[in-house]
Amino acid sequence: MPINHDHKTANALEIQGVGRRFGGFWAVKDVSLSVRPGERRAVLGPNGAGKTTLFNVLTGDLAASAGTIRMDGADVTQTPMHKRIKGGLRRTYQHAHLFDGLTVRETLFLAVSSVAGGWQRFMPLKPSDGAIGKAESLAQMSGLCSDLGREVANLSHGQRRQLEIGMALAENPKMLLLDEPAAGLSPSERPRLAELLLSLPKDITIVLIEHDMDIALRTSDSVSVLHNGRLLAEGSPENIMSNEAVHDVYMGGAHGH
Amino acid sequence: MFTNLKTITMTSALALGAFAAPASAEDIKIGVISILEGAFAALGQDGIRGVELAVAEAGGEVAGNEIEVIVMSSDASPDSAVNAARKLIEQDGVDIIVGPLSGSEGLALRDLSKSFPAVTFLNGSSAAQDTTLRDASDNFFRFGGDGAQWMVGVGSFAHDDLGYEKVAVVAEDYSFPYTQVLGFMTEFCAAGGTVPEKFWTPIGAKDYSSIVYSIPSDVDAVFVALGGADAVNFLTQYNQAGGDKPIIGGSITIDQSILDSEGPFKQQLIGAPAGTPTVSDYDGAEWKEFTASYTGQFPDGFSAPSIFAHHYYMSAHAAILALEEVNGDLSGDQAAFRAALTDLEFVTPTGGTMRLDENRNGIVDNFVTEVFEREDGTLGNRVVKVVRDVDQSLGQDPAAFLAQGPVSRDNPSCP
Amino acid sequence: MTFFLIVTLNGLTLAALYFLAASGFTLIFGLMRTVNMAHGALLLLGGYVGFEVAKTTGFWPLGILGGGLAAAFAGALIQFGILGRFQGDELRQTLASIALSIIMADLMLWYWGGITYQVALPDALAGGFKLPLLGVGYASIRLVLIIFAVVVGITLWLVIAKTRLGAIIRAGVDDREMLRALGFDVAKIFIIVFALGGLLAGMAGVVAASALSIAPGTDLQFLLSSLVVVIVGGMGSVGGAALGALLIGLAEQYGLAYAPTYGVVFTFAIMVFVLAVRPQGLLGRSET
Amino acid sequence: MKSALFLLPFALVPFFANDFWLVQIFGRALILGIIALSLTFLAAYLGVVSFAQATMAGVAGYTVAYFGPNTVDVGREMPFFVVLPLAMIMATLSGAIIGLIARRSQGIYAIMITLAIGVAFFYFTRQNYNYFNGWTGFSGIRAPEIAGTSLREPLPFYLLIILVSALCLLFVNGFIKSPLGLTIQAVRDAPKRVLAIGIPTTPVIVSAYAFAGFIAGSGGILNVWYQERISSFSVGLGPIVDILVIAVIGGLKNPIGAFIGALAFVLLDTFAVDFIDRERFNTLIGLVLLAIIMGAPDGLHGLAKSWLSRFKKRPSENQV
Repeated sequence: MPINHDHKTANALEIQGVGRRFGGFWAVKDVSLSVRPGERRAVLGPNGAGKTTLFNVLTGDLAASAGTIRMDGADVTQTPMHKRIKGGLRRTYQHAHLFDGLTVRETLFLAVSSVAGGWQRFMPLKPSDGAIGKAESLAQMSGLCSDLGREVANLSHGQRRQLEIGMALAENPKMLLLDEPAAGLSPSERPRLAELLLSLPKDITIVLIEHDMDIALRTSDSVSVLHNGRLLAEGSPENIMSNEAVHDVYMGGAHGH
Repeated sequence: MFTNLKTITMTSALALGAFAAPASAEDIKIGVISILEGAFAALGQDGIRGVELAVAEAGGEVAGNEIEVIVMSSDASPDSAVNAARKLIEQDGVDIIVGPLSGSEGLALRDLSKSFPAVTFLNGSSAAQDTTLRDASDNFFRFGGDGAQWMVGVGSFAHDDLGYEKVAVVAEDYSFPYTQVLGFMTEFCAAGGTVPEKFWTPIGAKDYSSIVYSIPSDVDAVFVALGGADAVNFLTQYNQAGGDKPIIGGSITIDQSILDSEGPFKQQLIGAPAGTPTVSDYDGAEWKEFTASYTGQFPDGFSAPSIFAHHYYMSAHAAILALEEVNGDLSGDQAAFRAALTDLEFVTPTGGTMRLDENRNGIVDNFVTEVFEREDGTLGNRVVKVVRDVDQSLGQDPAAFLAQGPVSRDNPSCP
Repeated sequence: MTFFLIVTLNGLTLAALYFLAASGFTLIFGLMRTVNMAHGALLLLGGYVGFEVAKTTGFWPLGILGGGLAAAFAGALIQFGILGRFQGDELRQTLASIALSIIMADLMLWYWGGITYQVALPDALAGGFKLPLLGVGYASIRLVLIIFAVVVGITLWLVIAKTRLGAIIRAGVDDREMLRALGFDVAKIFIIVFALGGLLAGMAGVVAASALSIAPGTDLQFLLSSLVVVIVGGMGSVGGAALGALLIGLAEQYGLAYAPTYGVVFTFAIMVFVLAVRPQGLLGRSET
Repeated sequence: MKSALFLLPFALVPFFANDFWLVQIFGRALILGIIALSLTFLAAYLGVVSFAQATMAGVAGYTVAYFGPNTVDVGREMPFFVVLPLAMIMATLSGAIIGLIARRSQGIYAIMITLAIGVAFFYFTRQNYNYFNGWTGFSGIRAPEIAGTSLREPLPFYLLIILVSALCLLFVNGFIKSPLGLTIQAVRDAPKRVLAIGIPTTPVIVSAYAFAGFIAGSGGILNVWYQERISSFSVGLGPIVDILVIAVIGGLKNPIGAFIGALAFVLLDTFAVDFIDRERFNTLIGLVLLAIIMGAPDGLHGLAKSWLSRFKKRPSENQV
């Protein structure tokens, strides 16, 4: 399914009545959202609120049980994952799924060249095609310049997060879905991650799930709060901070951590 | 021992020292290939006894040259027989190979023998027809005959003496049973009998019950060419299903191990004819002597030599006789030895005269046997007919016999 | 028509045997994810021991029990002594069980020789009887075999559905980590289940030695048939083993009756078809 | 490059060995090593243990037998320069088809499924006479003469085996650094992530199996020339398990392991009968296998590596 690129009229992301059911249980129900191009949106909510399920539905990891998903104005509800990726969507995972057997350079190279597409990806590498160069500039962007030759299995936790983001940046994505990028990071690694997020090009739309309120509020323009699979509130970080309902269900839970 | 092996693996330099095969010039080395693993192990072991018996009878030497016997095991697959033979030839430096046991292995060694013209191959008990009939090899000798020769006498006995006109065939789906069926049908069809249906079953089939019910009800008897467990399974199930047709057996179908197993099917076998080149309790004088020699040499062997001991013995015995004739001279690519083998005539343990045809295949004696009940209630096989001088063309003109084409599922046919 | 019904009946008896052999295999696989390649060897061991016991005591049911217990003991020993050491490393377990099957087959060949064994049946079961309606003879032992398989199947179902051990097994099939988290002695449970799988295999061996016969090579035949039954029916599911055994048993008999040369290939055609359409097997859960 | 140097000692064998050691031991070991290499490749880089490698080799072997000179009445003869590429294509294709069937299976499931496919092929060759000549199979298969040199002669044949082994090792080592090779390893580590960067995994898995089929096919052609025959036995449970045993005792983590394992296996297979009461050597083989599985999880290659590193403690070993 071709995806239209009509930036002027369309929202980057427009979902309507989206739901996902597991057996009789709706993990996400009747969620509608719209995200402008270039917007930084944080999705908050306590554990089990359906945030990751929503992400999985957006990327195509899971099929939506109800509703429609539009990206750049095009309906992608039935589009398989790798085609959405070609259309400019990238994601990271909560539990870093990385290629432990490869080096950082190889990983970023794959991220770059895979999106280049077609049967070329099954052809031998041409040294001239610049993919390696692109991979190295991604490493620069994600702060992994000095670790290009290291095996991914040997990276620190924070570096794995950086690599995740680096991979997601390959081939100029339009939209990034970041699933808890700060999870498991030490306090000293967190500010560095926030810096990295802030330094990303402004034309990329970012949707971010985050538990770390500080990072979430510092890096986002607007916030949506999920609770029990439904959308509870939406607004600017300040509004959300002062929202009674959010305080009751979420902030209370968050302080328990 | 395992430590040794690891050392060889790890340091190839050490292994290089082991390359030169130790050989003493005076010895005559006989390599034996038999199946010493899996289901045939007990039978394969008896084949080895046959060779050891022949060597022992010769006092372990020929014209002052000591005979050294080197044994290799195969696993019934042609590949393993070829590997065993190559090891015996190239590493152990044997002059003569005796073996193998089964049909496909025999064809494989026949092919291999063409690549080693300096070694003489004497077949063990393998009985595929084409091993010597088609594409024969100059240095491959078979004294024991093939699976079709082993059925000679049965077809005419079934038709003329027992009065069977219509017989169904149940046999395993590979070359040896094909050959046996050919041996039976050649005579039976020529005598005017018909075989309306042949059931080829995969080897190792467990459950024959559906075949049992497929056997036409208007046949006079069932010819069964199955071996070992397959035969026991079929006969049991045939009996349990109420099958009441008389049975005619192939050479390995009604052997003593099946007669000794338990089950009501046994009653049905009484009177069943079969063809075989070896009858354990044959009462010919030469056979009794042979049996005494066997049991004396191998107290832990079978109570009488099996078909395998008999056939391996004949090959080794023939080799020793020919060696004696040439005083152990194996020079000139064994030319004199082979000429002696080709012209050899000797009395076999079954009392016949063994000699070879122009394809170096034995002209053998064959027995038609019949299952009978001994006085103690156990079953045995007794000889009803001896057919002497059976050649590979089964008494037909060799050219006409060849023209009938290679044996297969559909050849021969007389529905 | 009569012929078709007879062949169907034959298919059912063969299915009963396949189910007995495959149920232990699938049980072990379901809980431990161990592909026990020595399962066929356990079955053969049970058959041999059952033969000896039945011959010594002259009592056939005791033979079944003895064969089952011997294989159960051997199974427990295998899990306790060898496979249990690599719990979680399924590849090494599989490879170790291959080595074990080679050793066991060779030792059994040593002790029992290469000949064919049949367990003598009680007189009441030894022969055949006339089937009502169809008017042809049929082997009594084959009907007993079907009944035996149904009884074992129901017992197994009751054990899994109603007992504490069954509850543990069911929980473990879903999530093995949970068992550990709940404080069960997982190593002990695995040994028990391995013994149970061995018991089923051993009894199947004695039954196979009664209805058909056993000899070296029987171990591989039943290992392969169990493998196919379990792949078709769904790995780890006892109900799947029953369904798979039914399909394979019937297919094999129809094949043997109507197209003997390719009968075996039909069996595998079913398997490949199932794999292509429903890789987890008919009643299996998805792998992920 | 470095790993192909490992074959250097093999290249020296002709200076010392008689024909038996040259072809029966080292030649056969290298041939089995090539087939096992295809398994090691799948295990090390796709993370799947396959039982179907003898099957893929068998497909190539049967193609050579059917279209080459043989002494049975089946097949049609074609020139070897047509037959060889055809055999490689068939083997690669068979790998791809097996990969397609097993694409969704990993770990223990893949083991069962590939084993079942291998056994199905075995039964089919045993029953089919039109293409596989059933039980008996093909015999009298001869390696061709190229430029006046008969490949049936021990030395030229051995040199060819060495050459193919080295090429296969180089292929594998080159392939795993190619974009597709990297993707295969990525699928091993995190298949979902591969989807997330926009690569459908099925073609990757299928191409890994196809590549394994290509390697196994090279070994299969050499094997059929070595045996000068092929039959249902050559693709039966025995050879299937042998290939697995070779790969495992050699070590599944490094392509070289396949050749180490093959040499150990061939020595054991040939000489075990001389060491122990000849009737019990299957027990011996089983015990050796069990000991290696239990004592050396990374096989002989892993064992040798840890011994070596104990002797010379060089810190900078991770530069590969």
